[in-house]
Amino acid sequence: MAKKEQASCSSTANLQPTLSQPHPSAASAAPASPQARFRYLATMVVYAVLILNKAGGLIYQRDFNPGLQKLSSNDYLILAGTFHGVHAITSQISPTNDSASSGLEVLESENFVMRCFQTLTGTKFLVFAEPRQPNLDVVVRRVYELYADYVMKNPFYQIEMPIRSEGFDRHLTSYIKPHQ
Amino acid sequence: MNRDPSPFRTASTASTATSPTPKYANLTASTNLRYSLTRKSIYDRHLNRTKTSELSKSAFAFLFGEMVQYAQKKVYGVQDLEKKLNLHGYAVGQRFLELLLWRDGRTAKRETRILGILQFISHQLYRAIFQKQADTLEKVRENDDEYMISDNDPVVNTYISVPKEMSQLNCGAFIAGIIEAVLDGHCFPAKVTAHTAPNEMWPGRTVFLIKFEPEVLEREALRVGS
Amino acid sequence: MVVYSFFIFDRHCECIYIRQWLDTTSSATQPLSRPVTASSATTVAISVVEKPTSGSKLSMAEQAKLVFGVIFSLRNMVKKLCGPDDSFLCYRTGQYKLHYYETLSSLRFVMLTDIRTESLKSSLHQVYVNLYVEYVVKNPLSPVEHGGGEGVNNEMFELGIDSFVRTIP
Amino acid sequence: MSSTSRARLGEEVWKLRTDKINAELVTLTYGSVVAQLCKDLDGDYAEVNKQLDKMGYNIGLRLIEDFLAKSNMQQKCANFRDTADVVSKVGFKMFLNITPTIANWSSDSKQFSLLFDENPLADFVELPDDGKAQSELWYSNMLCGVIRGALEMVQMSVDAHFVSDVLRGNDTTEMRISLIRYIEDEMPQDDE
Repeated sequence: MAKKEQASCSSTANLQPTLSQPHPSAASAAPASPQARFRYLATMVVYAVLILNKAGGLIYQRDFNPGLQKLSSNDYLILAGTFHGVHAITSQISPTNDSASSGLEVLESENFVMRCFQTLTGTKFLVFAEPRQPNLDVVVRRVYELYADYVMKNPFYQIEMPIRSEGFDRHLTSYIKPHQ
Repeated sequence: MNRDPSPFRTASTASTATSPTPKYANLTASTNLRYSLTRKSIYDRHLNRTKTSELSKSAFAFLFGEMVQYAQKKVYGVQDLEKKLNLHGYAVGQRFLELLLWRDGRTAKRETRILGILQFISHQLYRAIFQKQADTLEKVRENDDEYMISDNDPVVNTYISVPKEMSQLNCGAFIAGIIEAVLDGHCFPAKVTAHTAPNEMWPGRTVFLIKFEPEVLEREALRVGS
Repeated sequence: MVVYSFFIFDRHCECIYIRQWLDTTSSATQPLSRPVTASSATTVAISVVEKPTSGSKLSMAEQAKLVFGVIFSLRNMVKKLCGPDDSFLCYRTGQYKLHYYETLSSLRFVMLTDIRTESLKSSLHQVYVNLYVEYVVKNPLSPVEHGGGEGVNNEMFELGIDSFVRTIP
Repeated sequence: MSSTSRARLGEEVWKLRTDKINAELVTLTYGSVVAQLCKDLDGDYAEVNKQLDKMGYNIGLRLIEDFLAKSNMQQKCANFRDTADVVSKVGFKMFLNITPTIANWSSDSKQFSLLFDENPLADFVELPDDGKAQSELWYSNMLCGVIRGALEMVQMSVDAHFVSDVLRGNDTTEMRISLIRYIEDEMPQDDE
C-alpha cells in the first residue's frame, strides 16, 4: 500500500496546486480515501519529528523544514529525557478525577505546535509543525503507521535502539514533503 | 549445498485405506501417524482450497524478518546469510513447483527450452506466488549462460532496510532459492543470485541473475540444432 | 468553560498564590480554599475550607510543586527549541488544558481549564495588568516581595479573580 | 466494547487497511522455518518448540505496534475478556484472516482457550512419521510466542501454550492462554 500511496501522493499533489478547504476529518479516523488525505496535506509544514522509546530514550530525530533551532544530538537526548518525565507528571496533576488521564498531547508556543502521540506500548511520537497546521492527528497517526511498517518489520532494526532504517526515512520524507 | 528432502512428506502422497481403530484412524500400514476421526485430514481436503486465499502481508513480513534474524545469528558474513535464505527459498520453491504443476493438470507443459522455463517462472510462477508478473526477463549479452529476471519491489524486501555495513546483502536470495528450485525441478540446473539494482523510481529493485550449468547449454544447442 | 485552578509563581520559582474551583460545570462557584499563606521557609501551609474535590489526590502544595516543575521544563524546552523570543503558551492533555503567561519580571501565571477553552494568553495578561498590578503591587500594605504568598491574598484581588473567571468565554 | 463491535473492527481492518499476500507463500515459508529448526536441532522437538516460541515472542514485540497502528485502538482493554475478544476477533483476523473461537473460560476469568478450526500455518502439513513428533512437536508454537510478546508490550504478562493440535491426531487445535499479572508502568525517576 505504501508504494501505491507514494505514487498517488505525488501525482495528486501537483494536480491540485490550490489547497481546497482542509478535509474535515474526525479526530481519530483518517479521511477515507488516500487521495483526499494527500490533497489537503499538500501544504503541510512539519518542522521536525522525534520518536522516544518507552523509557524516554530518543531513538529518532529528523528536521524537515526550517523553523526550529538546530540542536546538538546531545541536546536532543536531554530534551527527550526531560519531556518523558514531564509527560508522566502532566497526567498526575490532572484536576479531573477520571483515573485514565493521558499525558500531554498538544503543546503550543508562539512559533510552533507540537503533537505528542503516546502509543499503548509507551512509544512517543512528537511532531513539530507550524502553529496553524490543521489536524496534526492525521499526520502523527501516519508516522506511526510508517514506523510500524518500515521500522518494526525491518529485521535489521533492534527494538528500543536508535532507528537507522533507510526505508523509514525515505517513506517519511515522501509523506511529509511530497512535492519536493 | 545438500538438498536432502525435508522431513515433511509432500501432500501429494495420498493414501486411502482406513482400518477401524478405536481412537485414531491409522490410514495405512506403512505409517503409524495418528489422524483424528472427526476432523478431515489434509488428504481429505481439496488441494485447491487455499489457491486464492490470502493472509496479511504484515504476517509474512514479520515471519520473514524473524527468519532472517534467526539465520543471521547462525552465520558470519553476507554470503552465508544469502545461502541460508536461498536454502529456505529452495524448500518453498520445491513445493510450489509441485503445487502449480498439479494445478495445471493436463495443460501443464513440460518446458524443454531455456526461454520456455524462464517465461514460465517470470509469468505463471511469479503471478501464482507474488500476485504479479516479474518486471523484466533479459539475456546477458556477454555470456550466453546467464539470464536476468528483475522485480521492481520484491515483496520480501518491502520493509527491509539493509544497514550500510552489509550493503551487498539482498534478502531476495530467498526468491532466488525459489527460482533455483523450480529450475532444478525442470532439469535446468542453475545458480541464482539476487542483486540490488535500484533506479530512481524503484530503490528496492532487485535482479535475479541465473547462471545455467554447462550441460543445460549443451542440451539447448542440440535441441536448437536438430 | 471550566476553570479548575489558578497558580502564581514568583521569579524565585515559589508558589505565591493558589486558587482552586469546584470541578462543576458552572465556571466558578464559591472558592474552595483561601489562597496559600505560607511562611517562605517551610512548606506551603494551606488553610483549606474543605478537602479539595479536584481529582488528584495530591495536596495543594504538592500539586503546586509539580505544576511548577512542568511549566519550568516546558518553558525551557520551548526556549531551547525556538530561541529566547519564543514563549510557551499552553499544553493540552486528554482531560485538561494548562495556560501559561510569564511577565518580563518573571512572574508566572498558570491556569488549568477544560480542553475546549481557547488560548487565555490575553486573559492572563489582563489578570496581570488589571488585577495583580493594581491590587497587589500597588497595595501599600503588601511587601515588595511576596515570599510565601504574603500580601497576595488581599480582598480586592480575590474578588477581582472571581469576577474575572466568570467573564472568560 | 462489545465483542460484536470487536468483530466489526477486525472485519473492517482486514478489508480496508491490510495489504494482502498469497496465503500459501506464508504457509510454505513457515514450513521451511520449522523444517530448518528440526534440522538444526536434529530432532530435539522440545527445543524446537522453545525456539519457535522465542521467535514468536520477538515477532510479538514488534507486531503489537503494527496492530495498534492499523487498528487505531486508543484505549486499553477493559478486562481480560475484552482482551480475548480483541486478540481473536481483531488480531488473528487482521493478520491470519481467521477468528478462533473463545471457549473454556476459567471461573476467575483469568484463563481461556482459543479453538482453531482453521490454521493457515498448518496447511499441507503432516508431522514426521518418526514416532516422536506427534507427541512432542507443537507445530504452530510460534503463535503462542507472538501472543505472549504482543500482550507483554501492553502491560499484560500472559502464558500461552497449545494443549491439543489436529496435526497430532487430536480432534481440535486448542491454545490455552492465562493471565499471570498486569505489569505496572515503570514511573520515570522523579527528576523534578
